[in-house]
Amino acid sequence: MQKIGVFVCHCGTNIAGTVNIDEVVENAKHEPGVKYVAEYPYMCSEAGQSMVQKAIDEHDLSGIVISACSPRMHETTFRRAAARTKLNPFMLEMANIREQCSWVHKDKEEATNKAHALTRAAIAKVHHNTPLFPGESPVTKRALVIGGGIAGVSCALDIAEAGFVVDIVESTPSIGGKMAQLDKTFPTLDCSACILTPKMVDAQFHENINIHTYSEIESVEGFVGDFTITIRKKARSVDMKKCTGCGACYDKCPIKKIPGEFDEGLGMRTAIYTPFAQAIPNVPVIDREHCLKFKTGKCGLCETVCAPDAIDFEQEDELITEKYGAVIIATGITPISLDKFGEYAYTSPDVITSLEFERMTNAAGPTKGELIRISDKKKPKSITFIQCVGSRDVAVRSKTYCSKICCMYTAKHAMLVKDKYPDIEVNVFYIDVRTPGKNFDEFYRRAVEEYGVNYIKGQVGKVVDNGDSLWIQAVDMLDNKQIKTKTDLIVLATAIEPVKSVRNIAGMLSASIDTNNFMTEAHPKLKPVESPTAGVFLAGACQGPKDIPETVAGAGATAAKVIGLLAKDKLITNPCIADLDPYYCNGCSACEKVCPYGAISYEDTEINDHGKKAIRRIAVINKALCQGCGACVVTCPSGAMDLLGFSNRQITAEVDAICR
Amino acid sequence: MPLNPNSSFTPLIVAFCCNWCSYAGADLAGTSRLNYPAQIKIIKVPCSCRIDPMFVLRAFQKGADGVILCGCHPGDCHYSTGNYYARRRITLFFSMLEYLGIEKERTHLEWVSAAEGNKFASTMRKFTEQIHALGKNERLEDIR
Amino acid sequence: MHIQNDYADQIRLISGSQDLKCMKCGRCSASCPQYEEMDVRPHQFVSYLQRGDIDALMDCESIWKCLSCFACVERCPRDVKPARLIEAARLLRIRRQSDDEFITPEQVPALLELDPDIPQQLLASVFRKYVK
Amino acid sequence: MIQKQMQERAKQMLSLGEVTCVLGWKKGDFSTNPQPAVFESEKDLEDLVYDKYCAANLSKYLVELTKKEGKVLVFLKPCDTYSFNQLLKENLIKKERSYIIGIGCEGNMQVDDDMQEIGLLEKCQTCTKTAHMVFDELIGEELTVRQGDDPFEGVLNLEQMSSDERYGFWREELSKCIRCNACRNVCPACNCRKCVFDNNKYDTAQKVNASSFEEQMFHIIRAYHVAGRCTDCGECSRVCPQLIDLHLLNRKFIKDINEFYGEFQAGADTDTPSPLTDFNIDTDPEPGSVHKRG
Amino acid sequence: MFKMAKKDIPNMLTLLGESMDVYAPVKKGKLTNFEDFTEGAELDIDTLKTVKSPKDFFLPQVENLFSATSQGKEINIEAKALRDKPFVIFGVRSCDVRAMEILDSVYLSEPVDKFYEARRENGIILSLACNEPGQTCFCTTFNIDPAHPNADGAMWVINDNIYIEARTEKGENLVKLISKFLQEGSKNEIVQSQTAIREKLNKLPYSDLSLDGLEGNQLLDLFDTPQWEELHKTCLACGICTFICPTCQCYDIKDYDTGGEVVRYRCWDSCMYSDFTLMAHGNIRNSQKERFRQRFMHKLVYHPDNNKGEISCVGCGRCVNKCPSSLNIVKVIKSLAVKCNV
Repeated sequence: MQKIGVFVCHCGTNIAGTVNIDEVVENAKHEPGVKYVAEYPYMCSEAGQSMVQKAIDEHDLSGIVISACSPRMHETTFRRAAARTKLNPFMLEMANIREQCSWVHKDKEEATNKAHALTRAAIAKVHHNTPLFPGESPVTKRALVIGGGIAGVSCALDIAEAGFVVDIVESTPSIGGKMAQLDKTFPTLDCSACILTPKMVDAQFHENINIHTYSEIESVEGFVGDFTITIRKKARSVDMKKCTGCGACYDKCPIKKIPGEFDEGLGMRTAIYTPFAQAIPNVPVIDREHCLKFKTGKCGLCETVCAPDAIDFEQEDELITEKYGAVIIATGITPISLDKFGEYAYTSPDVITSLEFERMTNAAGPTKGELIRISDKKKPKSITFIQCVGSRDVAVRSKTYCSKICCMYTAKHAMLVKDKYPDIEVNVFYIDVRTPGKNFDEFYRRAVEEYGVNYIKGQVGKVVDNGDSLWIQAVDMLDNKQIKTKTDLIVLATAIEPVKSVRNIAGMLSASIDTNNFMTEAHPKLKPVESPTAGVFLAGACQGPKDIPETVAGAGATAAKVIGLLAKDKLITNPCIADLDPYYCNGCSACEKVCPYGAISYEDTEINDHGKKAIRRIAVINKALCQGCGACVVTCPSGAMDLLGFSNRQITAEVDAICR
Repeated sequence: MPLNPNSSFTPLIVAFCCNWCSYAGADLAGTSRLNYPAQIKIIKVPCSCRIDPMFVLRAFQKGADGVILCGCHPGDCHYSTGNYYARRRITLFFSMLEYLGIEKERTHLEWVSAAEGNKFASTMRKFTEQIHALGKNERLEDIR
Repeated sequence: MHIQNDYADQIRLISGSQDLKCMKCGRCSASCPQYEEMDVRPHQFVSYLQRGDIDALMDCESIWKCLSCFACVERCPRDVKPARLIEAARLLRIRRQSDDEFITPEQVPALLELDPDIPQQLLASVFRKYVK
Repeated sequence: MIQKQMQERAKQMLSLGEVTCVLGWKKGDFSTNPQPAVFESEKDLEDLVYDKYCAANLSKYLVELTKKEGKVLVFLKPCDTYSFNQLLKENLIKKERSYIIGIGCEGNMQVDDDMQEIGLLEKCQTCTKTAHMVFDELIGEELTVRQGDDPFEGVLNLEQMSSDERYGFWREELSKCIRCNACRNVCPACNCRKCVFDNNKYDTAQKVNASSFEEQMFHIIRAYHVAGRCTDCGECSRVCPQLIDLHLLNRKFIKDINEFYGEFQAGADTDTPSPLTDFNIDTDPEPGSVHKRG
Repeated sequence: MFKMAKKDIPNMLTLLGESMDVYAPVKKGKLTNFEDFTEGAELDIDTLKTVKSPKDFFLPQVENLFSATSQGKEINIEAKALRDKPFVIFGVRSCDVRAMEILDSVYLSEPVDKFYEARRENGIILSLACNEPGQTCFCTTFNIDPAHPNADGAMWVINDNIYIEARTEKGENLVKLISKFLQEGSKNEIVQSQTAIREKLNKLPYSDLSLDGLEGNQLLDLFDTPQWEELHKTCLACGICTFICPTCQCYDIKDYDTGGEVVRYRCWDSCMYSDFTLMAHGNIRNSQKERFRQRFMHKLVYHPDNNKGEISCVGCGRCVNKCPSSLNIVKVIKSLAVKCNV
């Protein structure tokens, strides 16, 4: 039998104005199991709370009822108060005699009777309350970052600095991502490599960071705090431990005409290669598709020249399985394919994307930073930039969203051209110029005002490659004139989209993804770096178009959230979850089918049925996943499944008490 | 009160409200001081899918004259799918009660969001009138 | 601005053009081969519709100058369909004129004799424009 | 003759060790009451019978029998195979521990207090299940399809009554109940390890109907718990000693499910989700709209 | 010995109804059971066996024992009143009459069950000879003579008349109440009918059912016999047999909170149920085999052991007809008797 204390709050006159508190108190005294009843003007006040605490200790109460406002208001307050005593905080129930009584009823007698009934129901429920203990699930103090771009690397560094081990999985042979391909960054025009590569090196040498390049996620199991993830390290054909990164192998490689991915196909690479000079790790990869040794069995020049004997043609994919507490998706973006944009003559070597332009102006790029036309290697006399290529476009080939970064990088490109070659005529066709951000609009205005970049409000309708030059037809809407002119080089501000592989990764992590394949946030404003799946976090442009400052800032936020999770030794879970009596479970699987969280599985378990042991297939609840909705409880016909905190007995007791 | 002043009958009505929408809606009705009859007594459940038909029968057995169930609007469930299951269960169960000759007006399901304090109060007013018109529940009450 | 009147609604109905979707990028005018011949330019069509100034649109040269090549429809990133819009304006114009203003199919071969190289597309366009 | 074929095949399988026991019907003291039985030897099988009195649905016995090692040869009539599938779907039967021989059926007879045949059982009068949904082999000839009565006629008649008449009908019917639990225990869908009405963990345990309410509670909840899982095998009505038309409750749920959520036959397969563990966001009706229809 | 016209029975019962409750076999739909005989009820004395035996007039399926109410912290307990109004049960068959004697041996031996005793004292049983014994009857096995039923008064239906013979004081008092319907009859007039009944009995399928092998002290032999394994196998664990059995007597005691008070009641229980004799530690009979064995060991062995060899089965045959799995006590008797004879 419970020893129940009832505490009735006046809430000033909020309750006492309509409800006869004395009567509620008097009635409560006669309820079974009630040992102590008290009233107070403001139960939630410091004094009120200590009164509750004192009564619990003095009267050895086993359960308490607070008749006051809505539990949505102060249940947590009073649970905390109870927790400061020896009472389990879940031995508390609230009767809502304010929002659902005194505030909605005028007749004092009716309101008093109802307050009594609600208090009675809460007392009846407390009789069946049991102490609940928030579940604990272990936290593996290790994070996995998927994607080794600036988002992944800076997030990993932040987490590693906090003292947690971080693994980075990168699908290409080197970390660095899209930022490594860039020349300068807006709006400061500092060199991309100069700010990125130190971070990459930091990551490489950080004692808490392990980098798995040329690797992919193979499988994911588990849940927040306790993921088990298998990583496939693709065969590099080069022993990472032995290789010194001397570069002799790719110098000697006879296959030299493979369009290099890092240079966006503008420059060539060998079959054994590192994507770029500052690659981390500085260990080459053999592209088995093009390598002569793999294609014909002959060659092996690299093996011959490799002093440390690092070349290993027999190397196989390696699977690494590791436990993680948190996973960060930082897979980033890539420009869309322009195959279906025939009007821009992208097939012409002198029509290039902005990212290609970045490689072309980069001193380490295919042209050593020299701005030339690919077709005739001559310096262009005029360059035309076209914005919104594939962005803000409802056609299937395009993206409906604004790619956000193009206005700024186009201004940057235009400015850089003008800075280096003031004689080149630069035209930019735009729909709108969108440059909100610190020093962003000033940056764009500088391009116009200081560098004389010609911004034309209008679009290019078509581009024709005449061989020696490009002919364009466009419109200047402000002038209301059609422009038909020649230009030497066209740069397309191509829309960006999430990398294709993110769908698969999101699927494995059961993180949700929107129609554009961008990751969905748990809440767009309040949980902007968490996915709806607990333990899965987001960083960088996988969430939506982002520039570098935003990406790095966001990655820091993500890191903070991850650190917050990993800093815990145990995760505290909601204790009001499904609870199975294995003895009654007949293994019919109905509950499993209605669980929205996949928290129920079935296992063959040994049951002691009154001394008779039997192996039965019964439901097993994953306490970390269960959110306590109760769908399974009602689906279970035998009552084997129950819901802690809202058990069948508790609810029927409330019903009985109300109907008495 | 629009209730029949000549009748001494005071109905007893049990309302089951899901924690996330309807209970919050009821709270909002309170904060907005929207009157509804005191015969409505609310029991909080985490989700409309927690409402077992047994609870409804239990309430009738113990003398309730009406039972009203409230949950989040379809599509708004805090647990994503709870109210879809509830909708099927309750639809079939109410249909069965009607088939057994229990007055269909004694039971009702209403979707009330956390923002619909007004709807909560008006629904409760309407339902109470309905039960009042029906009179005492005799068909399902336990006579022991 | 989105004026509704009978003509404007008729144009929307006939063309399926969604004038509010236009973001004034100018891709239509940039793509138009007849741009120089037009008094009202493709990117302006939608403004007339939005203003509800359909009379002006029906009286403009452009409705006869449009080649119905549909380059603008093809290029438009917002699916506004300028050519369909102007075609609808033309239809309204034609419905308003009297019968003797129309050419008949019999007259067409005579027209064609003038230039055997006349493109088929023009022929199609002619019929689109001048036949009720 | 089919009975002979069944005996021969069962003996053969037993002797070859392909099965460890045979679940069929055994000759009773009266020709009209054969008994469901488990045969373990070829000699026992001499007593195996199969005739129009073998009404018992053998599927439910498999729940216990397939818990043990070995393999059970079971003879199933077409309607019984639906129950088998349903039990399979709920993981209560181990398929690999059973071998189903489908047998033809021409309808089973109802027997009076004096063990005399008095016409077809209700479940056979309205039979729609003429094909085996699952089997390993078939014995006997293809069935002649009976022109069954409309199974939903009874439900329809009730639906057309006034609320008061319906209430009166059910009061009369359900007050006959003596809570012997035969309907529940014979029901293949009632396969809970412990029925919620026997479960002392909750306040729901009822050994008897202590009030008129409890009869209703038991039967409403029982029908609700098997809704979407009931194959309409008709055993509940067959075994009721007080001749309550219990199938009228189950068929109401079946009819409603068909009307609200599309045609569904429990036990027709093992994959289709049960209507109560499934939903359709767009097409599921609201309880209010259903009322209006009625 | 009296006789009266059969057609006068309803009027006679109505007259009785003025001074006592009257229960008689009443037909409702396809069912005949003992019910309150009220105006308009369809009396059915042709149906041999009611579905339920009349035992629930003495041992109701549910019976409130006491109620407890609390006022403040005070608890008041009020015992439910004992039966004090007389009643008559009209048309009980020989087997069911014997069943009452078996129940008496349980409930009227020390400690006497007051509720049962009060009902028994107020109850008058008028029995009825079985003109047409049924196929499933085997009362003769227990030396019951359906041609000459016991009870407070016995009745025979012969053509359009009904013969009544008072056997006890209660019976004689009852006869006086209805004297206006009666005329003198002679015992000789029923002899022919009795002979006919006995001849029919000899031709019944179970007429030669023998209890040989069940006598004597062989409790352990029977308890351990492997037959149980075979016998119980298709038992569904329902309670049909128990609840329709005229001699099954077990009950459970439960409490019910009505809100205003807590009622303690007792209700029939069945040893076939998995929660029969459930105790805090669990159940002593964990398998259906053990529960099945309990029922028949009780009827055939334990009860006779404690009651001068009287087997607690009366051969009414209800279970033979109603068991969903066609299991019954006859099969058990046959199996066990054979086993022990060997």
